[in-house]
Amino acid sequence: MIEKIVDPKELRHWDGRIELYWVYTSGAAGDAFFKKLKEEGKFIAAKCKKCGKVYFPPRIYCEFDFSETEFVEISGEGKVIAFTVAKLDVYENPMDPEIYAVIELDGTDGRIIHLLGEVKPEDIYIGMRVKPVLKKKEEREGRISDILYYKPV
Amino acid sequence: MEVEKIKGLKFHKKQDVAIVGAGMTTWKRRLNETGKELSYLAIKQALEEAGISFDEIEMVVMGSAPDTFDGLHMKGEYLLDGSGGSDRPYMRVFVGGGTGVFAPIAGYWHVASGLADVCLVVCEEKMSSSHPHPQSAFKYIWDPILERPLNPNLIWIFALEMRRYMHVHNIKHEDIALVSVKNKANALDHPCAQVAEKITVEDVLNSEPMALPVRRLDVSPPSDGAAALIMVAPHIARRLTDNPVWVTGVGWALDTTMWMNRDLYFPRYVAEAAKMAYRMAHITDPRKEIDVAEPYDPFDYKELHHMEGLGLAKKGEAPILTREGVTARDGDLPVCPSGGLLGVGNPIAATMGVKACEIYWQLAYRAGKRQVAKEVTTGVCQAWGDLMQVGTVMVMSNKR
Amino acid sequence: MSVGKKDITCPTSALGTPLKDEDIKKGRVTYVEDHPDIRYSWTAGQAISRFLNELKRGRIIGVKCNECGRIMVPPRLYCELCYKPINEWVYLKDTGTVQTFSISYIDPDARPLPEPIIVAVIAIDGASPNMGIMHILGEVKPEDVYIGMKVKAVWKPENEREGAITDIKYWKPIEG
Amino acid sequence: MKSLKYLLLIAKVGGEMRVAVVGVGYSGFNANTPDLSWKEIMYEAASRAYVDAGINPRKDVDSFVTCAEDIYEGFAIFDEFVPDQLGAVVKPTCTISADFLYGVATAYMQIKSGLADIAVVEAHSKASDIQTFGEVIKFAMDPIWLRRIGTAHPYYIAALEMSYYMQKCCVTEEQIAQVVVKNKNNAMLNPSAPYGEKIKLEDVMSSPKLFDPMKKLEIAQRSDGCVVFVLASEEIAREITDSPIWVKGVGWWSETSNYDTMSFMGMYAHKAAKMAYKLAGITNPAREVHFAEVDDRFAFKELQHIEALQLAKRFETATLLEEGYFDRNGALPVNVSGGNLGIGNLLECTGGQKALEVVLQLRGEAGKRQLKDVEIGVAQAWRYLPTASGAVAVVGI
Repeated sequence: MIEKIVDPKELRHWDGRIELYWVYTSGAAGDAFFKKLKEEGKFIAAKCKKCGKVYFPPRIYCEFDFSETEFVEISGEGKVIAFTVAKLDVYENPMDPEIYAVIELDGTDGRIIHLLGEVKPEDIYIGMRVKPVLKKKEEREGRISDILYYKPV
Repeated sequence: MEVEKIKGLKFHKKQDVAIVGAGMTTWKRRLNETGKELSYLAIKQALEEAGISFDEIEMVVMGSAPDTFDGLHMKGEYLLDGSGGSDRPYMRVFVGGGTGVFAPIAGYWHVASGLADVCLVVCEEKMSSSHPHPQSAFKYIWDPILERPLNPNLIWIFALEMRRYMHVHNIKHEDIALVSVKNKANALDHPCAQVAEKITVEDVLNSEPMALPVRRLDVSPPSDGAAALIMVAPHIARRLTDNPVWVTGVGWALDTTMWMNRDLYFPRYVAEAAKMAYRMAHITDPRKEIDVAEPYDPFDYKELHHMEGLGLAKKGEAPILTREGVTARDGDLPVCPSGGLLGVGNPIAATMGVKACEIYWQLAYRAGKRQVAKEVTTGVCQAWGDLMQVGTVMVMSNKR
Repeated sequence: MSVGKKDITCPTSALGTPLKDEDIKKGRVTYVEDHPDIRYSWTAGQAISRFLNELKRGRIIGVKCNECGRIMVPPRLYCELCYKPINEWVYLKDTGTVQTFSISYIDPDARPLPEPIIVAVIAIDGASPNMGIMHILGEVKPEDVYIGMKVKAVWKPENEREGAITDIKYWKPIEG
Repeated sequence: MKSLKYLLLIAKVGGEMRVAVVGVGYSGFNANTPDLSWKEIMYEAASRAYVDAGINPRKDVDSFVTCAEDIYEGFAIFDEFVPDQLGAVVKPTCTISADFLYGVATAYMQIKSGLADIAVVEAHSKASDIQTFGEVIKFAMDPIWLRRIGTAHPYYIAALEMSYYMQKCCVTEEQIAQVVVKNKNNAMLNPSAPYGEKIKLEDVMSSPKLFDPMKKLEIAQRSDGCVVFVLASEEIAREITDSPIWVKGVGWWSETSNYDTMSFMGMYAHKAAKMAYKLAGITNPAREVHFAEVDDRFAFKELQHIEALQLAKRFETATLLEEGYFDRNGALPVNVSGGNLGIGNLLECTGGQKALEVVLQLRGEAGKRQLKDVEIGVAQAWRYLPTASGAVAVVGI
């Protein structure tokens, strides 16, 4: 074997990054949802025409039987089924706490993961009823950030 | 070494593998559907053609090329539900551009090993997500220390290979351009085609230079799209159809990372992969025994290069076959009757739709307007990928 | 169910909704744009660290496999054909032969370049046949480049070198 | 309907040519590897595996399988950079975008379908090359529905799952902390476990709650390493080794990619294990399996996975853990190697470390942490955040 480098100063690293950016279209189901959210501030879910399961986030197919779905309107309200208080940012530095929750939406078999707001961490409980807080209509862009957070009902 | 002596690869498979259905979406520069939705549309069509219900699918193989296109790390996991992988064994295979034929090869071993009787193979690519340009994503296929600092474009490596190929065999650009003319015209009959058109050799030679000798019309476009195939065991095939198409041979090989350390004029990785597939399919003279071929054609010279690798033409003679019309749809050895990547589009892994799927449609006599003139029994499809490295080859036949 | 010969032609239909660039720009469809911050610091490892350090000193170094006798560049810890560890470092010349080349009119993002650049695979003198690296050619007109042309490295001044492949500015033809 | 067909299918496969592990090699595991590139650690591990198996990769191996994800490595097509260091130049070589155990499953299928007599599986982690791990994981999240909600580290997804799991299975924070205590102490006996620690329950309980209820010490830190296996068909294995270790069963399963249809209960591991047990002919895993190596990249995942592998009943797992049932000297040792909490998060090589430990234990080569009289072990790995997919291998003498 060739003699290895033993001096740590001779060992090299090469820094680099992925400089690309991406534009993701919301797709057939996403486009229908976000346009409705943007224009009317309303939520839709997708119901499987065969098994009747109601999906949220909506999609154009039922993932378990591959039949088509139809859109149904829902209130957007729901209840918390799991939550966490996060204190670490994406670069692993401390940050102001953010509360994330898994919210089961009424009238669907689906869930949404979003932030909770206008509530203290110690007041949150499993089963708490919450509703979405949307941006003002003129500020909405047709993406998930149009929902600012969920707050207790 | 004694290990070598005791080995005798006998291709002792558990069961034969048949293809009974295929489907694909349209291929366009940009589609509204998400990758999941595209996969779903292609699968729906394949299920319909096969006449099989979705619950009968036992395992799923996904083929998709770089994560940097769709813009998702672990892209396979993201595409899972639209690809029919929910609540099933699901695996993504990935050998760069070669994935288009490698995914069905993976489907083959899922069925041939006896672990699955019905395996769905789906390939998807959504290149339009990547910005500033889909080609930008290819910057990250280069070695980060030795090549990326030179700011390379993907086309470079093709241009370098094309130049070497032309130099060694003394081939003119005019002869190579004929491939582009043929494939783009063939694609006029493909309902999913993105860049089908009637062009002339002069159009190719006068098109905008990208990285000479490569010009705009020598290249296939970036596309969004998906394709699906259904592979089954013999007892299922018998139930579904009188005319299944059998997979008779598969082969794949990966050449060294150091592409700049070898002579680029001949694709030895394709030759090795073909050797494996032909040995398995008992093919000794591919030029005579193969009726229709779909070699990978992201660039026009690549079709010729790969024909030579597949043994369909002697080294340096593929351009002659093209000039004589042998490779036309009504010729003696139709090559890329689908229109290939040059005509239909190039959604990297999803090119399965014009490679493996097309050979299936041709051998099942379901290619419609694209059906080749001669009678067909055996076909070969091939894809290439990575940095001039991967050859993946699959031989199919409508006789068992 | 039996599907007879020739009664289905596929694909039966072309599914999917094509979009134009302006559909995105004008917001006719909803979309998300994302700029992730994905960074790495790749370990160069034993062989490439030495290679980069030698470039900084203005030298190209390769390795020799004692089994098959090949002299290889870029260097590596193992011979990939013999699958044996490499035993010897070998200094190579900073001259070479153009194996193949291309004249590029576009940058990595497919945008037109103001001036075309010439890229080549250069087989390094002193290494085994075909052992090349990819680099840029300079001080030559595109129409004058040919396969087999002898070239020499043009190095950055010593104080500007940082131990990178770009310490060689480009390769220029050897006169005569 | 599907499961019935499955039973028939498995019955058909049983009693045939088996697949054996005939050689293993590894490099690492370390928190950082500044002296070797990813290629060089692969070379180190692979050359050891070939010596262990007594084969020449250039002549004897029919197929090479690498398990890697592009963005973990920093490339667009990692497959390119694989063949040289494995001895795989111009040989059938491929990449599976999944964990090492999926690679074992692939090699298993290739051998069973006659495409290969000897196949090599490789996976590695060069996690120390990644500068922004949080962004890498975020990059795997659905860009439209989830990725840019909030600014927290994506570990929060695991914390949500933990919150759900704790209430469904009535598990306490102490019980989960106990996993950390067990594994970090086990790791003290493993010379290649960089995160071993002599630690007490109080230390874990007092570590900061970064993702309430998940604590800092319950998250596995990253490490580097590489594992290579040489697999062979029964015929070959009997010729080249006296002590083949059999791959009795493999299974892999995906639940879904969507957070709304995920079980949050490790259903992927349950179904994958079911598949592997059927292939291995195991009907009562809690009795027949002697020890297990499960994915514990978050402490609660170990409990979830023990349950999913049917090594204990749902509401008993945590109590049994507290009673020492899964300790090194317990009735059914789990993660004697130190697990990911002791060795580190090895990305796609996680399953490699698990399978490696099982093979070393079965061969009696596990040094100070050697278990007595073990014949069947299970290795299990999850595909990490944000997925619900995983694989299982049942390995035995």
